[in-house]
Amino acid sequence: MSAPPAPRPGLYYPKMPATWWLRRPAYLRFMLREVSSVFIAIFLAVLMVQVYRAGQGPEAYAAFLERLASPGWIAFHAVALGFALYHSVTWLKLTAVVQVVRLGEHQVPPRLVAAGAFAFWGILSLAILFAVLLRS
Amino acid sequence: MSTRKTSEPFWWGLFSVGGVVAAFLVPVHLFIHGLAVPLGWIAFPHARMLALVGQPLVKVYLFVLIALPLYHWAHRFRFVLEDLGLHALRAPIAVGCYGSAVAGTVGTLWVLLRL
Amino acid sequence: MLQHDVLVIGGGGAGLRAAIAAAEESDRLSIGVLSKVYPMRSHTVSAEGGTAAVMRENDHLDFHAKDTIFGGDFLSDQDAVEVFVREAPAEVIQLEHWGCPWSRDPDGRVSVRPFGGMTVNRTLYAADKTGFHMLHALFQTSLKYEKIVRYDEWFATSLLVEDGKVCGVAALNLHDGQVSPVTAKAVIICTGGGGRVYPFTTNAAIKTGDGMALAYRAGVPLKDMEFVQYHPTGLPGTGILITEASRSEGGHLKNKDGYRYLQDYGLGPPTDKPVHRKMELGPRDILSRCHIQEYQKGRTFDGPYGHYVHLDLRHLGEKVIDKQLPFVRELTRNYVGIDPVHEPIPVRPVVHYMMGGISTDLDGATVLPGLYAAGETACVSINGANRLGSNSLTELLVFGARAGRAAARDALGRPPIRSNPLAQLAADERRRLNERFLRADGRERIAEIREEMQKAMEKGLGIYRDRATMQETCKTLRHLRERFAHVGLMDRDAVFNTELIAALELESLLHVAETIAHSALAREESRGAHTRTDFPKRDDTRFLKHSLATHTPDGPRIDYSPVTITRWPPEERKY
Amino acid sequence: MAEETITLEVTRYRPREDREPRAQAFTVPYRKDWVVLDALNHIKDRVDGTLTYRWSCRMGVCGSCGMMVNGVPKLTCAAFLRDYLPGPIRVEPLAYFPVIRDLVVDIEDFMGKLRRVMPWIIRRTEQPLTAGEYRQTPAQLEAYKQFSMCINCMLCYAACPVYGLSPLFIGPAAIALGYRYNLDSRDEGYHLRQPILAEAVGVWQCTFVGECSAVCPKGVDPAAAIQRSKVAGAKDWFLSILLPRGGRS
Repeated sequence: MSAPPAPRPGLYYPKMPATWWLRRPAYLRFMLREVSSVFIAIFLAVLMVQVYRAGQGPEAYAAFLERLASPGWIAFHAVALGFALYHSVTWLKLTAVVQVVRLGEHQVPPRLVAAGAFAFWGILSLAILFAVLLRS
Repeated sequence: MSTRKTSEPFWWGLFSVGGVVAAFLVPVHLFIHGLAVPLGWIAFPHARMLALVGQPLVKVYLFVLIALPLYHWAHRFRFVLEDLGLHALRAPIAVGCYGSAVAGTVGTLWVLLRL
Repeated sequence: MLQHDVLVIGGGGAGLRAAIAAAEESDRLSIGVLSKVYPMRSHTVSAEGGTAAVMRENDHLDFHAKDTIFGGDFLSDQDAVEVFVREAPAEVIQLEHWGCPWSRDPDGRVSVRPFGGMTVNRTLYAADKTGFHMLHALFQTSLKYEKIVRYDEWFATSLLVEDGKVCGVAALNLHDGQVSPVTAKAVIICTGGGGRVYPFTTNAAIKTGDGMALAYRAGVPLKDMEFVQYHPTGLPGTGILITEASRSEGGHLKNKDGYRYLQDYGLGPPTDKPVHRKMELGPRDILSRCHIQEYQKGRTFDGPYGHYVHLDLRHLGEKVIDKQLPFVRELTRNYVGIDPVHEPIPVRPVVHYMMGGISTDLDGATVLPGLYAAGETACVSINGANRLGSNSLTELLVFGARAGRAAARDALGRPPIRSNPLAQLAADERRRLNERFLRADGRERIAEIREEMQKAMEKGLGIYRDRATMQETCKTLRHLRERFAHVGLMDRDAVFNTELIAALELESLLHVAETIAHSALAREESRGAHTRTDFPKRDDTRFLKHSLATHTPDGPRIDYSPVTITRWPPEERKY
Repeated sequence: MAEETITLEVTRYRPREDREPRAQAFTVPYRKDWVVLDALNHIKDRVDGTLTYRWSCRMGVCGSCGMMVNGVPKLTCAAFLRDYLPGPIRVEPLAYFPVIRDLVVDIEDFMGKLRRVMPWIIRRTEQPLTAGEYRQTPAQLEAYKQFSMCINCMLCYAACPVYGLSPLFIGPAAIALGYRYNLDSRDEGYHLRQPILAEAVGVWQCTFVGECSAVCPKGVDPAAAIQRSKVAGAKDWFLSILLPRGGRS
């Protein structure tokens, strides 16, 4: 890595405030997208604890579920679900742009690739839900 | 190849895979475990839970579902901190974030294997 | 001191081609490229339609030569044209090897399209952004050569001449306002034309004839300056170019009755598919005159920016337009809110190109030892009295490369430059700029003089010309030159003083305008783009010769030199 | 009859006198077919000759006249006054670049980076010109064409917060142009160019904000070029781990 270019006299070097992401709606949307990962990670940690509690026996498991039913956790999960959906939508849209899909000589238009990804996501989610419902 | 070795591609690779897993699988699980079960829309008694996670394939599935998106989080959170102006702390931030993801991976493995 | 063996002034197509040619001529040479804008901003970027070269079995070098000479109304030097057509194919292939994204046939060969005045499909193209792609391919390729040193945003204010030889330039660095000598054993001027002497032009703001004026002030004659090409299809108001390729792809020119009027002027019969040299594929000078005649007959539209006709592309369909003419669609949508897929485009003739320029030989050498020129700024001359579309991009490749090689060889044979006298010359130039512009307290405004000059040029030196109006324009120009002596600048800052640049550019423009006006006044005939209502016929007895404008304190002196005829004796030019 | 007018708030910065840029308001005639650049030219020609900015072609292809218009990077020759009614319109130098004077920014950093990504055709053996052109099918042309449309106008850098935060980042346009040559069927320089694109300050810095592509006036989509280069870089990396001596030479 080379050293940063030395500032030259006479030029004005603009500064970047820590709040730069509030300056434009697109930047804010970007920040929210990035922050979605935090909510997802917290949920997964909770899920891990849930599995752990299940291993400790029915009482521990039930107590844990009860804790999750508290308004605070419900609110958190509701918000987290919003973020998770936002992540999925942005991720699938961007992946379609990044991943070039070819059919013979021609590139499949990214819109079509995205549509395919969304369809797959929907089917997969329904399948998981269905599997859980059937078992319960 | 004369490329200067950087570990970025490795972490980015894990981030990408984690992002895919998170995009496809997390919303529905979040709905089930975060809302539907606690609110009683779906019953998910202990016995079923235990029976489920006892299956090796389900263990693998849970490992993928929980561990991989942690790298997705680590990568993004690392850059969020940098974006918020913590540029000077780049190295410790990276170690902290990816280190947490690795710890989470080990933890997940430990929980799943103990069952 | 900044020293090079070869110094190229101008970083457009010709300049970059010359720099690369010089770099490849010998490892021992140091090459400078000095330009008032970053190279990729140069006006080559705006060329759209294509570049001509004999590429296919059905074509022949002689066909290309004949078309060019015929199109130029027999004022081209035929030895130059023969060199031009012979070296053109290798040059366009070279550019292909350097990564230019030429449009392709299904078999992978570069595609060729028809163009105005050509008898065969020989115009290579990159959709309708040919100049853009050529310029960027040349610029990006030039980055490969470490010995090419660039002076971006430096303005050459005068040639340094010692013992009758060019030894470099004095140049103003825009970033700090310093004037420094940049020495070189050979200098190549590649600064493009000066279409900005007119108010209504396809030319970019930077096209102010600086290189022409640089050479002219140093005593080098400007050749055939009266020949100014109007492009028949520019957007009213802005003058944005709508490429000739839109007609070679099959577009139609229609008057306000929806009638393809070109058939009334000997260019018929009208056909659905384009036919070489017929109708819309006639040469630019003739098409521009037809427009004016339609206007005089009251058959053009009338808009806020004057008369116009329609360029109709609708029958080509969206697919063809998007593949072959995407830039036309982008431009008309962005700038006039018209989608050519659904609506005809309003167009009118607009100043586009200068056939004349710094008089050079086949190697780009001028009469001043050590000074070379290539591209639109030069007159070799291959374009004669009217340039055929798509010959100019080829010209900058062929003669840019030739000038680069010749200058490199010249530099290798010259002893080191003595720098002391040059530092003195540069100091004089620094003083001149300071006293003339930065410390002067004149009252005249740059923009006012520029606008009056442009108005006078449009009036007297437009598509149709006559003695009385041209004399009036000459008088106005002389008067403007006097006013310019009292120009005053508001901006006295050293850093990035664009007003100072505008003043220097205006100085160039006034010189160029005078050479155009005086050369045109002296040529008492009609030939190619020079059409006189008082002398409507071509006169080979008196004027089968090049005009040469030489600088004197009282304005340009006009002399003549013979036209080189090799194998194509003059004949009547009929399409 | 009172003439319709519109106000421009233009950033001024004189390096010798000012410590910081400041805004100056100019009221100019409003014409519905005027672009922001026309208004600036009006000011320079008739009001204040010291106003400093770059421009040239006025047809959106030379890339000179990029500025921030109401906070968004734009080619001012293509930004119509009528789209910003009733004003005022904020005109500022391109964000994240050092300012030389008024609306003129320093782009030397980009010029250096452009050279670093080797934007030229690299061949193991050069075919002689007499053998004619390299054959390239329309589909092979299509594969890279989009990325060859960059006019170096710098709008993408001015939209990229990553560049603002970390000026070492190679940045959207330079990466897109390097990628363009990697995709060119005539080129054999991937092994030289890709390692530069895949340096730590290369593609890995990008967090895919995506604004570079959103503001690009030529539809280049540098963000896609960067992400695809990441995919290639990650593939190379894992291959070099699996096959330390083999893989791509």
